[in-house]
Amino acid sequence: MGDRKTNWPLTVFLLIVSAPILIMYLWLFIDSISEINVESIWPKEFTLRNWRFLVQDIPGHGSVWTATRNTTIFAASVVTIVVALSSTAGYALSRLKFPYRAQFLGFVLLLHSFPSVTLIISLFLMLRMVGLYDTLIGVILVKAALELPFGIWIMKGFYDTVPWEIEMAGLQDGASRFQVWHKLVLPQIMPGIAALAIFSFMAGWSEFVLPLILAPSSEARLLSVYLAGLMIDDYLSDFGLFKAVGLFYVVPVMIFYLFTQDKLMNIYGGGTKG
Amino acid sequence: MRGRRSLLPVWFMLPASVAVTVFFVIPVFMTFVFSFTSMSSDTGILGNRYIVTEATIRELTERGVDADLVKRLGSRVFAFDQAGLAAVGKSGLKPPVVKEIEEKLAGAVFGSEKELFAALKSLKNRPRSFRDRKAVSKAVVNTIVNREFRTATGFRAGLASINVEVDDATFDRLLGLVNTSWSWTTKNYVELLASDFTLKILANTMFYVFFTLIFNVGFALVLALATFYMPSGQSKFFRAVWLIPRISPSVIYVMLWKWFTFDSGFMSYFLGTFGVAPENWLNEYPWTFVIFANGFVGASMGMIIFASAVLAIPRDVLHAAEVDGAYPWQQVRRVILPMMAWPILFVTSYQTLSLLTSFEYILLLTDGGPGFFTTETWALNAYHTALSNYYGNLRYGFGATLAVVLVVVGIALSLLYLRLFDFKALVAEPPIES
Amino acid sequence: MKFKRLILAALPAILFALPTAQALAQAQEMEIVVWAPADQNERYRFEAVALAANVLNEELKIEGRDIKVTVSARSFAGSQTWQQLKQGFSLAVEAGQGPHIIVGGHEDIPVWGNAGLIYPIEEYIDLEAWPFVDVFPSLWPIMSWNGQIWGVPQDAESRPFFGWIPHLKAIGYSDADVAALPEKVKSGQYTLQNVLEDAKKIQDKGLVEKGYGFYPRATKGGDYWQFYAVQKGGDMIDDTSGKLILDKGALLGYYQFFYDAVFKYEVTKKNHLGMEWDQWYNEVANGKAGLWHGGTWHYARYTRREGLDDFFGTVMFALIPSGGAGGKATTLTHPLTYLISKQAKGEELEIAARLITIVSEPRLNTLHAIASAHLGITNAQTKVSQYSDDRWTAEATDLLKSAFALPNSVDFGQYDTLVWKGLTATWSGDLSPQDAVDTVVKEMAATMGNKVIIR
Amino acid sequence: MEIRLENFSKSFGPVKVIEDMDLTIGDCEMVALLGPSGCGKTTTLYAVCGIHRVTSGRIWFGDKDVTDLPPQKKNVGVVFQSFALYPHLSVFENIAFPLRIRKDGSAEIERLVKEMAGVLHMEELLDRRPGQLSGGQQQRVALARALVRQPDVLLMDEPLANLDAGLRLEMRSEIRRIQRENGCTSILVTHDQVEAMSMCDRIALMNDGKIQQIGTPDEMYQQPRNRFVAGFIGNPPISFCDGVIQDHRFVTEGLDFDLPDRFEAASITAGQKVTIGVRPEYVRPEFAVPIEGEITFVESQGREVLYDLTLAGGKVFRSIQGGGPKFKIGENVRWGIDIGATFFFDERGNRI
Repeated sequence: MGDRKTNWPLTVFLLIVSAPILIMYLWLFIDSISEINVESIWPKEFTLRNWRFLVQDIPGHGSVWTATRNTTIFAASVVTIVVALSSTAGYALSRLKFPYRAQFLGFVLLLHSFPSVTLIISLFLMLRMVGLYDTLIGVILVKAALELPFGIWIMKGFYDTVPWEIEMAGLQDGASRFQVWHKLVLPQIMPGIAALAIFSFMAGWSEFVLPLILAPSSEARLLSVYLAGLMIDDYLSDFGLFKAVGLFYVVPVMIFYLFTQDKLMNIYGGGTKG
Repeated sequence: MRGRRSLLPVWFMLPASVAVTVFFVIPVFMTFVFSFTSMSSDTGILGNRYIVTEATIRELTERGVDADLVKRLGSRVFAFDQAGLAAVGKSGLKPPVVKEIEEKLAGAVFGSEKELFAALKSLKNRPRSFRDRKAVSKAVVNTIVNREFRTATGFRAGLASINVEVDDATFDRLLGLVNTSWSWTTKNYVELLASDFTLKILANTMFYVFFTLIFNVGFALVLALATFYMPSGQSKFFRAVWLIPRISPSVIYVMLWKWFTFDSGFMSYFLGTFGVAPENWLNEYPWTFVIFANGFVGASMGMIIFASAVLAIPRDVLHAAEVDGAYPWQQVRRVILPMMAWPILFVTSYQTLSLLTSFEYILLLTDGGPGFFTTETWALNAYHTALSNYYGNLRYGFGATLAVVLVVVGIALSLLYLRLFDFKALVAEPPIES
Repeated sequence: MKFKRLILAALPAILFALPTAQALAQAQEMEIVVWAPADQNERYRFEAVALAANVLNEELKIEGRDIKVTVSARSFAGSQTWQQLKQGFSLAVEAGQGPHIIVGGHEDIPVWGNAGLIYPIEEYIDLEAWPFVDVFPSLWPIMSWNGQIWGVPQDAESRPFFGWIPHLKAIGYSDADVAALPEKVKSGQYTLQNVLEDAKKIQDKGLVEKGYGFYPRATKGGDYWQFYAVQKGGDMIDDTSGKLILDKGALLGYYQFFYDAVFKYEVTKKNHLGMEWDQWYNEVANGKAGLWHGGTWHYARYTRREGLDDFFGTVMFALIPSGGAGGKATTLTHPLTYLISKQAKGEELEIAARLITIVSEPRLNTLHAIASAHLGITNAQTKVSQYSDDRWTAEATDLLKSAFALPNSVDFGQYDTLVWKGLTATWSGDLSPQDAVDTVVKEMAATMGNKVIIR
Repeated sequence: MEIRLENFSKSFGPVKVIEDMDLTIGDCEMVALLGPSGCGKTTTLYAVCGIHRVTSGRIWFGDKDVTDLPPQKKNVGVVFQSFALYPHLSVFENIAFPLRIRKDGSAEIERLVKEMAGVLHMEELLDRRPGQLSGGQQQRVALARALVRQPDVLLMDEPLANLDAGLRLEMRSEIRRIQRENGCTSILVTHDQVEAMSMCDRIALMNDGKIQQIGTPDEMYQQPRNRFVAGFIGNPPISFCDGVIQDHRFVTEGLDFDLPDRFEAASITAGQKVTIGVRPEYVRPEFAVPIEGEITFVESQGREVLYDLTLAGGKVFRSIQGGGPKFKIGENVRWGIDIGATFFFDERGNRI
């Protein structure tokens, strides 16, 4: 509708309903760089003390950098698997002819409605069977598999939006089906890939339960556990520290988000095309 | 000549299919199977385990098993008979010790380990360490109590070692009673139907899903429409703001809500300036904030879909409405909303399913409280039952039952949802046939 | 050429043999894995095991045994992670990849014992010998299940009744009255009825806000069983049959007390349960509550984190007062315990047992007691100067003699959940105490059958 | 290269779209597949290029059976209705794509693309992205991409549908020029008869999955095989009128005339229901067989005027006449039709 003029009542209204989010995240930032004032919510004075965890270990909680590295590896592996497998399976479901295609798709949707956390015991048995219990690779595979139905569904939606004629043209130009997918179709759904990547990154980045139970003797402590440990430690009353660590935990995702913002807006765009 | 079927679908589907099958489909199926077992953390998961304990003996008596048999099963004697002495000889004790035992204790029988140890202490070349005394005890003990067997044959051999011979029927009965492992049962479903928690949790779940849905979908619409009528800079800003909760790790997001609703948090401070006494608002109005916290996260999804749906409405239609003199809100009511029926339906159905199975934010926010099951939803209850129970055991079987119920509801809703969305169109035959 | 080929063929064999030869040359390394729930100040739960390993290594050297023991620990702060890890433990042991030693709650014994995940420790450690012979006798039953002792206590604590002395004085207590109060509680002269009355007085004087007169634990917890246990007939387990007991009279007394606190005297908030612990600690440590109940380890929190400098001058502590005639004052203790998992086999089992023996030495155990404000486990410990010099541990240990523990039963979880449900229904005013008792009895009979003796 | 379809049939599941179609397109010839939407023309095109599998029958390129060849092996250039340019590639890369897939050397690619761009007059566009091009430019790129590897056959699916009117005219002759220059056998799928007539050597008019008639545009216009062809071809369209044969006469309400001499008694029997078709240029005052009625519609097209003449029985004949509007709506006139140029169709629509 072209560029509109500011509609002040509307803007003010949105500011009010968005206030909780704005306030919460603003204070997350403020409190992380100030002395916490017990009497009031207004900060007392500027300090970088809350960020000390970056340069020294908080006793009993290990190094934040180790946790960050572990979490990054974990999340990146999950992203790689989810994106790779969803982008192939999503393409097959959207574009290729094979038996039971509709059943596959219906099944993927049904799986989406399963509370995955109740699968722990079965997952344990499966991991043992394939010999991956108590390994980080096993947990990564499990996490990725649990994210896959969502990923496949979303990617299928994105592929559906690519015009068939582009593929037909590719075939006529002599490309094989694989070349068509790889050289012509994949570049069209980059926004979808970016969106799926950020959401599966998020899922991996904040995972908490699976590694604890399925790889219990793993030394790879994740950021989520690091933060939960800090927050629940009865004798660490440092709210400023929590907030700083919390911010540290959110920032990578935020940065990723800023770079992909426009594409992210499309995440569900694909999935809604009937 | 027809045989040019490509293998590409196979290569494209295989990795995802294998991963999903191994780590999702089979586990889902196993969960269904588990829902018919008494499996819990005190039964273990793998294999059988047969053991006669004090409690077993009491239970056998209660169940009217032959008193003589019970007595023999419960007996624990330390006998220096031939076999016992031979075992002592092979137990690795020093020869003088063995020799003295053979000389002084041959033929002796003790009714308890305490008496045995007392007798051992009277020897000159006595086994001095606890381990050595235990070695003697182990060599001469004649009992089945507290001995662990992993197989039925093992257990039968164990019975034979204390000279208990039973017929097959009695043996099978015994086997059932001394097995500490899980068994097949439909009790989980019976309990679910009989318990009055079920209704309470069901009501909670419906309440939660319904109101969160209204919040989600309502706010998503408001946001999508409001940002549509804004300069693009502003609309970008607001959309970004509403996506932040969605991309924050739940731990952080919930921590912020707690800070917001604390006695000493923002709300109390803010309302304090109007003279309202500080309160723990989360504790006071748990449902309100459970719904808010989930709603603020969920609204972003609908917002994105609705925003793109509004953009997809042909401009001519809106121009026409504008020319006809419709104010924005009239445009919304008369033109935009009717054209968005489909996306609204989609978001509603999709969110219903997601909300039904989600529990993470409630877990972190109220953990089902305050008080008893105040905000406990079905999925959260399944989590509590199967995964997190401070005291006592984790009831895997019952937790699986709860999950199965959720799956059944999920499947029913999905089928409805697929019908509404013309599943056939989603899987239209690909035109490229080569 | 042939020679070269021979070397190439032999190379893998040589490489393979190298580490083995090295191992033969050195002492055999044995890694003992310990899992423990521990906040920063509770780190001695696992660190003390490492210290014990140093002693053990010297002992092994003297015995001429070629073993070098190392301890690798995995600890988790906070109950959330710990609960997950407890499940991780069950699975890990079944998979043969668990720790050798785990620090659990005593209530874990029946669960893990029944699943065959842990050894009955009495078979591997001489509990008649030092230092176990000196352990407070009241702790052994708590370590027992099904006729065997499964673990040794790691620490002890109790959950006392607290009062804010300035408030007590303001309603007419003299210094001497305050000092005599714990004795009066113990002897049964001061009952829960008095608690309600005093709380009301404190509140009426405006010393605390409404609903702050009696300020119970913030969330669900075993502590609430204390108000059942102090009632007449408030037993939880039948020692001869090993079955759980639900005493209707005691249950009514328990529910009635909280009903009165919330609705009759209005000294407790109706929406108290489920509040934030941070807030709770802050309030009780700053005199915002009149009377309350907590745990011995709260001392560390009050004095270190909340800045309560003069603890003994401002806070009175005692047993939980009796529920009235026929009842007795008591307090709950919830000891943690060192358990040996089935992961430990052969020599590992022996080494784990010896480590646990050494770590239970008074001096080593005291490190944990002092650092975390928990209580010790042996009489001798009370004579270790670090322990006896600490006024809190020294005085609070006295409470332990009158303490009870939750029963070790596989069925406890279900039983506990039902009784808790009755309490919250009473607390919220949904049911009268009598109706709550009836409901709980009915549901328990229906779902648990003859696993519970209802009387 | 000659294209031959023999007994070609195509079904989608139970639905038969094309049945037993025979079509031969001569070397260097350009044939239009013309028909209303849903008639199966695009399906035929997709089968020829290999996107669709053939249900039964054979397709030949010259003397090579290409029925079961996948599209990649057919050397067919296709221009799609939406042009199907690859949005992430530059114009150069779009045109180069088939060559790159063929693994030509980069110098060769450079040469061929440049050459093709020259033919299509678009050298200056090579660095742009498809999104930055106008419709006509996109059309040229699509054409260039289809032709760059010298296909045996060029297929075009509604290539002009997405262009505006002026461009359409220009591209018509442009495409024809390029096709002639390249000399490749071509099939043009279109629903626009003007396009088909002006661009192609021959037209295959399709309906309901069958070819109704094949021929040059003139043949189609002058000698339609059936009522459908007569009705489809020609603008303004032909007028039909149902009647009955009585005594070697065509009779209907408001019209009654002797059958022309070419009908012998055997070919047409009394009582038979027939339909006549008269093109507008054969309804004029000067023709012999009289029709009387009221003028109900007048539309001036500048050089010519279009009238609707409604007979007493309600039958409508369309007439086109030169020389400005001479008649007004409501006027009763007595005109004539040219029996020699009138088509007769039997009940099944076949021309008699």
